[in-house]
Amino acid sequence: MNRKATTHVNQNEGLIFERSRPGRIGYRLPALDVEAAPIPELIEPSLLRDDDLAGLPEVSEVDVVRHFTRLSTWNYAVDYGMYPLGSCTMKYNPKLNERVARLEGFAAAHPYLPEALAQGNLELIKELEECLAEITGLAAVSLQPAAGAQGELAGLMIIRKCLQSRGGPRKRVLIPDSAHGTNPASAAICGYQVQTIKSNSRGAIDLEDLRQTVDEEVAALMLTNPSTLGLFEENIEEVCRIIHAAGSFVYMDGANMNALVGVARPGDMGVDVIHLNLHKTFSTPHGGGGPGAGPIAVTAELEPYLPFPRVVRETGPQGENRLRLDYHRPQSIGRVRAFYGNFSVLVRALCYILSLGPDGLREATETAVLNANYLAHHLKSDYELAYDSQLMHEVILSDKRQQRFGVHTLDIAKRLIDYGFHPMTIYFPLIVPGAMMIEPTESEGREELDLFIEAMRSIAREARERPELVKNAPHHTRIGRLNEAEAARRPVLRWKKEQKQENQG
Amino acid sequence: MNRKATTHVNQNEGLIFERSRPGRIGYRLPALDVEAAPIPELIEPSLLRDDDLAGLPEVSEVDVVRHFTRLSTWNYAVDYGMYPLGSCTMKYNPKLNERVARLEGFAAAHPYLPEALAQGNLELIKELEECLAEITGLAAVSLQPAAGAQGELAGLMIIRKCLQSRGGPRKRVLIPDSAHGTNPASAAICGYQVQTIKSNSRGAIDLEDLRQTVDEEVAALMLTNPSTLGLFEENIEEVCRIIHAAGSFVYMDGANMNALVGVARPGDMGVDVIHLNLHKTFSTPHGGGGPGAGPIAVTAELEPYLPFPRVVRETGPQGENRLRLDYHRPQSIGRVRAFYGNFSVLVRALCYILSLGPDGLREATETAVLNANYLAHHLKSDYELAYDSQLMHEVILSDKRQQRFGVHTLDIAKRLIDYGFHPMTIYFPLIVPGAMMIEPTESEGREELDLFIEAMRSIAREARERPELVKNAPHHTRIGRLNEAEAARRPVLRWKKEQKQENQG
Amino acid sequence: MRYIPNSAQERAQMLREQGLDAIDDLFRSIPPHLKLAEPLNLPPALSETEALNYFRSLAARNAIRPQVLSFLGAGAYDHFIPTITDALISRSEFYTSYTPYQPEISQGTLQAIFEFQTMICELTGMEVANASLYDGSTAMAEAVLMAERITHRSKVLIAGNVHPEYREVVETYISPAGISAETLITCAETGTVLPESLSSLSEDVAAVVIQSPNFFGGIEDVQAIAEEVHRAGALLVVVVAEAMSLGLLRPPGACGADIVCGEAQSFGIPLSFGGSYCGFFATREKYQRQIPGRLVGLAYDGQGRPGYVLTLATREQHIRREKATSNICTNQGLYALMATIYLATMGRRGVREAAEQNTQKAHYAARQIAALDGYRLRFTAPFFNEFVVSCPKPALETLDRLLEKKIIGGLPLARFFPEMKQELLVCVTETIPKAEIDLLVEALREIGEAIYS
Amino acid sequence: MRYIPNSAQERAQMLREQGLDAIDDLFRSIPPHLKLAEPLNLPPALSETEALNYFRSLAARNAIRPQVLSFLGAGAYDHFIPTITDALISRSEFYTSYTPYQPEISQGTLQAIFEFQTMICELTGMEVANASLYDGSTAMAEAVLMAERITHRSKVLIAGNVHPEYREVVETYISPAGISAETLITCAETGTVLPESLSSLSEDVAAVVIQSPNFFGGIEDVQAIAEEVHRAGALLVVVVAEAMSLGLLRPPGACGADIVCGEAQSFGIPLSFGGSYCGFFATREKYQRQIPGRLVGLAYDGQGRPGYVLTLATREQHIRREKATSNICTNQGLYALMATIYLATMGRRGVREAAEQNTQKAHYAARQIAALDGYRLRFTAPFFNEFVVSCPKPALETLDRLLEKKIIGGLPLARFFPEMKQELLVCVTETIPKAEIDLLVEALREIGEAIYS
Ligand SMILES: Cc1ncc(COP(=O)(O)O)c(C=O)c1O
Ligand SMILES: Cc1ncc(COP(=O)(O)O)c(C=O)c1O
Repeated sequence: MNRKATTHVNQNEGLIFERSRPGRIGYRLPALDVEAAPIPELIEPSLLRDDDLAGLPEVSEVDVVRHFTRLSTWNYAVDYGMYPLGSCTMKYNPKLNERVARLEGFAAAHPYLPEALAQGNLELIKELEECLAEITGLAAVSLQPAAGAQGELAGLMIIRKCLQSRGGPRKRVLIPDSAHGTNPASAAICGYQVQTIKSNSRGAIDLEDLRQTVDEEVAALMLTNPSTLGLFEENIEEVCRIIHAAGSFVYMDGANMNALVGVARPGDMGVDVIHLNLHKTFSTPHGGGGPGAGPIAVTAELEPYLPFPRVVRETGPQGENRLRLDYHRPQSIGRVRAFYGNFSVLVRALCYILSLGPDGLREATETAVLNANYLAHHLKSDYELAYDSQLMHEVILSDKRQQRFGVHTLDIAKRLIDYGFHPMTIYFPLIVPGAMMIEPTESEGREELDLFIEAMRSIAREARERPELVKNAPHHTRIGRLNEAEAARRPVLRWKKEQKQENQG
Repeated sequence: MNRKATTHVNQNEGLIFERSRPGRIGYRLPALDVEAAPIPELIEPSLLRDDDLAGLPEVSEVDVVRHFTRLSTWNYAVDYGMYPLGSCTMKYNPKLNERVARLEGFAAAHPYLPEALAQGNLELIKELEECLAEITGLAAVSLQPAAGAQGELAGLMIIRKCLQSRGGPRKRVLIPDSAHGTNPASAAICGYQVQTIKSNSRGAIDLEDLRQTVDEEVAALMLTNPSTLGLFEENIEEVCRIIHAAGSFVYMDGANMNALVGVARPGDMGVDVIHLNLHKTFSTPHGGGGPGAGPIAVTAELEPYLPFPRVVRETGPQGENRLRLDYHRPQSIGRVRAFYGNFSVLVRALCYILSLGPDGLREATETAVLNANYLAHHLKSDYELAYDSQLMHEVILSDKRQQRFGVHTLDIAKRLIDYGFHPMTIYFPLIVPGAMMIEPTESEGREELDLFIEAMRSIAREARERPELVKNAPHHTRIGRLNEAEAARRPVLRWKKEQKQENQG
Repeated sequence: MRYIPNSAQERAQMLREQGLDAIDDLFRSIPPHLKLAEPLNLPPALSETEALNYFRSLAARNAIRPQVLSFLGAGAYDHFIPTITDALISRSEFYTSYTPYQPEISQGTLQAIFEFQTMICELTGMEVANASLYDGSTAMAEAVLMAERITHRSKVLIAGNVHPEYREVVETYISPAGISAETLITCAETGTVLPESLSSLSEDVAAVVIQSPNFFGGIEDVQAIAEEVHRAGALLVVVVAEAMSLGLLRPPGACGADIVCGEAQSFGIPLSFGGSYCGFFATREKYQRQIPGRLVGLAYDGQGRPGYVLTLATREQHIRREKATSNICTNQGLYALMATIYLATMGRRGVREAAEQNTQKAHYAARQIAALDGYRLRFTAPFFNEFVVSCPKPALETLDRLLEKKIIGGLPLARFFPEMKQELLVCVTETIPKAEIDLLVEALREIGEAIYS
Repeated sequence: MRYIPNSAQERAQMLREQGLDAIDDLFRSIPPHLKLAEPLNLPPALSETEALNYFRSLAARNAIRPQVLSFLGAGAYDHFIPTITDALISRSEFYTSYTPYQPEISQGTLQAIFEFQTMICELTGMEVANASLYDGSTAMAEAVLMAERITHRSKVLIAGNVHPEYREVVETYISPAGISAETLITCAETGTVLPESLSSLSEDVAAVVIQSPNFFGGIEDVQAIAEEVHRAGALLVVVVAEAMSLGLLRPPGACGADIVCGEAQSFGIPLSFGGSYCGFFATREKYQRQIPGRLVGLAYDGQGRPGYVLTLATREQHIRREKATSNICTNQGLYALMATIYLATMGRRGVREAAEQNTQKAHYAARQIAALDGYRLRFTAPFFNEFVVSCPKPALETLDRLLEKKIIGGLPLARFFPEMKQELLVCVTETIPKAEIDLLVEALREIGEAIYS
């Protein structure tokens, strides 16, 4: 069909509930070994459920294995090939990390183990905090946030708490129009009004404009650097100076740190708070939508406000080094989640950092940036480059040249599927009409990049010569484009016995 | 496309050698920590290779993961659906067995561990031997044979050795015309002439014929029971009597034990030696062609001839129970392989037996036989049943009715692929022209069986109405029928730098 | 580096094609003095073997069975996990894929989430459930924020027997939003919320938040509480930290709860020191456009073939930005899949049997302990698999003594409730054999007797 | 039972459809008195948890690192195994599929085998290799049988320094075939085969079988031996039990071997107490139709698309029956895949580096041990990663003393060579850190000194 992909037979599979048959069994527990009392004698019948859990399926182990194995074959995956979602950093997820995270000593450890019996885990947390502090160039790190968005929220709360201690939380947070949706959403939850600031023609922050906008009601600037346009904020230092001069803080969205690790450090640029996405920059798997981890790093001034508990090193009675959890943090913003964070993700991230080491981390960054620029270099002849400045880890194209054939970004994305690729991020950032945001990461080898270039060029040709082919794509998937508008109009969000999901064709 | 399957985008992938690029790296070893001497000073240069291993690829870990993950998606698997290969017993491979076999204590144990330090493994071997002895109703078991065919060879050697001790090895081995190819092949390696005996019209051994054929030059009868026709040898006892009367032995090919476990025992029928295929009856994975394990069970008389070493229980100086390896077996046929057998397969098989228990094992047998009869019941209207006797675990159909449309067994098999199934075993047993040998096993649920019936019926219809559709199948796979004749005429058995495997279309 | 396909040679070649000679040229937009002069100060790269050994050594410094017996629960439960769960989530197609933005090549993930949403609805007795939230505590925080959006009231009443860490999280989330939280005093004897205590709810209360089974293991009378709460026009949020209880207890939805949220860790998710877990969130259909997080819905393609898509996206940050119902983006997808696999494998009968075994074993343990001199059950309310024991000695001392016998006897409640010096929160799940319960009981007896003798 | 989808109800229903009322009706062809009256006498079914605990308890009764340090080799080698090997062979599509009889839906397995065949050819310096045999010992037996088929001669000469268990296997295989084996005496000093000893080979010798590195670790002069063997019109079979040596040593194919076979366990396959392993078999193209076992070859479909198929099947039992080149059917497919993944991951540089580390570490250990009073290297031939040490005390006694220090010092050769009472076969691979070698040396020193003091 084409050099990258073809079609092959693929199993159908209904909902697990449709596989259910009365009497099928998929488990075996050890027999109850204590003398049993009738449940109603232990708990009043009025408190017990009386539906016999009829809604759960009855299937055998074989049914379950077949069901989910078949479902899995409908997904695209990093292990299949390039997954160029811009701003998502879909890099290779090392199998060693998976193995390490499953070690019994980690997987079976209860969060309330006495500290003396959890020294391995506390050491792991502390060590990862120290690695990330070094990587970001900031003073202290908290691993508690469960994802980037929660990191943003925690970071803003820290800024708010600090400002409060200085007299008042202030009212507004400045956010560039190119920012990810979680930025304004987090600011809102944190009780701030969002003031959008326009990017200039070069996709950067307009310093003049910024000077005008900043006043003593501005709590912080939320800056993504490199921006979602794939550009490094060249005036970052001046930006920080302006913000700091107004007594406000610079929050950096670190989702794009894969462009900087080992090359430059936000702390050195004047950033006060940053979140990292371990599930992006540090290779932990996305898992089809999480779990992730969104550690935050802050300056020494802000350290007291970090979520509690904090893992601290101390020397024990026998002078031995040990770690403990410090809950007495009077200035802390509090907790943002139960326990200590997405620990199983933290294990993977530390394994990644230790496996690469300083040189490997830098090599990864350099290769990621190289790959992105390589794509831009070979694609700009067929597609409009949103900004022709020096790119970092990703490139943003637009459908400007294809529109005249009635072909839009969505069509190009869907057609890529026929070519064996997962589409890029589309229609984001919002300031680029018909944006196509492509982030190859360092995990792509040259041939895969070339195949992608070949596919994109071929689609550009198709857009000119056979636009319908592109507009009706994908053609090689088990189902075609789904009617999302209709789905949202009359949402069906769960299976019901009555309603069988029948073919409506 | 049809209820069972459709087509979906699928990745292409060349040979790993084609991915190779100078300088790519896929591993990292700890640095050498002893003082190194120049290799040529340790080993004469004339003994060292000078090709720098140029023939091996240079790829990254990501390349390897992508390569083999993509390749895997081109395979059909038990975890995808019904795999009705007759006589292969493609049942579900429990994940618990896989987990257990990977326990460090098993996986990292060296075969020459001092016995005192390998008691767990010796116990496992002994326990599995005891379970299989109980299941077959025979006195002793050896787990050394690596697969069924090697079990056959070992079993025949035991018979030969025993006969020798009685005066002479004798000359011939009787093998029914329905037997699997490994039977005659094993007999030949064991130095016997093969005398084929015809199955009668009911697919059974003709007793009269047998009486005529047996004489004092017959070493053994190799009998598959149930036969490869899926039929239980009703006169098994009489057959054994006749053979024993002539002073020869009955070897039973136990590949089809999935029809008998927990219901009847070969030992009780008069069988002297039997091999089992743990990778069939006892759920260990086929692995795309092994490893398997072909334990043999024998009568008390033949026990002394089993391969050495034997695991024996004994009581130690402190009266403790312990196990040791007994190498002093003067009458043994010797070894059939190094060490003690495919141990990692043995672990899985024991886990299967202990997980099912006596009732589960019987339930599996009953369900396997029920499923096969269910298929026969619903397919005989469209396909010719080779034998209309009471079936056990598998059903043999033929293409007799389809031939008149120019559609043959091979076509039907290939067309099944389009319907999302792996084909059945075809053209075996040889005595059934255009045989289609279907073994569902107990792992198939009713819906999957019904889908198979539906597919087979639909193919029967297509054979009548659109024969070309069937004759050119498969249509939904990434490649079509391959020219095997041509491949055998000019065999290309390895990749060479020069010759790129190019599309010849 | 083995995770980076392009070799140094290839990289050099690719640079040349772009007319560049040094990698550094690609970073020219970074002011030179901001570039690191020397490598990061991190340990040198470890080989695979070294890394594995290092993490093994760390893991070995945590105490797990069989080194210790543990009766810890309190929001993280040790339940049986079918082996196939890990085998299936280890399929690359599941764990190395992204949030299913492109349905045509993400149907595996989407259908699994749709099944998860359905199962959560069935278990909680609610009409709609989302694709997961970070964990039980943040699910509770999102519930409070949603209640405020719906009622436009700014006060929440949170029962004093809700998991203390969950309450801390809510405090953190609501303070900037100008929502105030008050603690609902619970009955000192039963340890549960007394419906009467809600009879005179003020008009500014957006929601009352209770947990059942509560932090002390007690089962709340959700039905009666719901009536009181609704009478005041407030919403009832029921938090479930021990989801296994749903296998046995009346679903909160059937008792009138408006939002049921909590932690699905009990469904096949390893303890892993408190994370990753899987928050769940369910409510009434009428509130579905107020739900935080991802929702998967049924859709059809041009040929009428059914499939699944992320839907009602207009609630979400990537569309609505500051007006979104939540800032959540990445959630706990793979762990929702784990829970789905667990629930499918255990199924109707398995979840029920597991839940009953928890109850039977916990009650057996409670009976035995309560029969010991000096020990008693602190609260009288019916419980599921956790209960509070008042010890003759301070709980901390008791625990130290137990630890000498390699037993972690439970959680000392003084950690969260300073006044509960003698109290111990004990959890018994189906994974604890009778023999281990008896060891605990015997050890407690010895410790107890030591006082009187 | 959870592995059986159809429930009792469904089975009853399916029976009824066939007009039967009892399962037993399906077994009516079995004479009643042959049917088991009561259930098999086996332990009752174990739950998943119980089974896991039981096997864990068995596994715990085997000594592995870090409980013991081991210097065991002798045909089974402890080498580094990349984590991705297990991750990839754990893909259901690989391990739950059958022998690739249907190429259109087995291309994954077929292409991988084709790559394996190619890699084995590259490593051994031969022209064709098969898809695998059971293990190294049976590969050697098949080689002898093939040599007989080719030469129609009935005698084989097997070097005395070939792995004793391999020789035992050959004895078993050839005796019925009427082939006789004689032992080729090796040099007492070098421990290797002296080419001269082959100068007057009789005309009835089908093949000479040597192992290199041999059982004592010594590297044979294959080239010189090949010349002698060929002069007599016999075939030279070279067995390789430590395949890692191929990363460093001149390939037997380049030295004139006619058949190179052996054990691929060193390439990513766990020790697992001696199996499953992976036998390999390579020879000259002119003998390809005499090869035992599966062969995968290139083929094209109607549209000229390349693919792979099992080929030259006319050699095999399912076609040729008693005239087949071997009776082998199921072989070691998944383990050949493991080796393929290992060789791809380590690649050209990795295999070389691993091989060199083995040599360096083994020679370091040998130097240190030889420098100890009373200890010496028994043989003078160059070696790869194994060598024979003559101890001042009986080897068995020495080993017992070492075991007290949790060290398994190697294999006592008396086990196979009664006259070698003092001799110990020591193996050092890349997985053994210098510190562990030094522990062994130090322990041996102490044991040695104990004599003289
Ligand atoms: C630039 C940017 N900021 C923030 C986020 C939010 O991170 P998370 O999804 O981990 O909450 C993302 C991830 O999509 C992002 O791309
Ligand atoms: C009836 C029969 N006998 C013997 C064998 C040979 O067993 P194995 O492939 O394990 O050597 C088989 C397997 O194909 C078989 O079906």
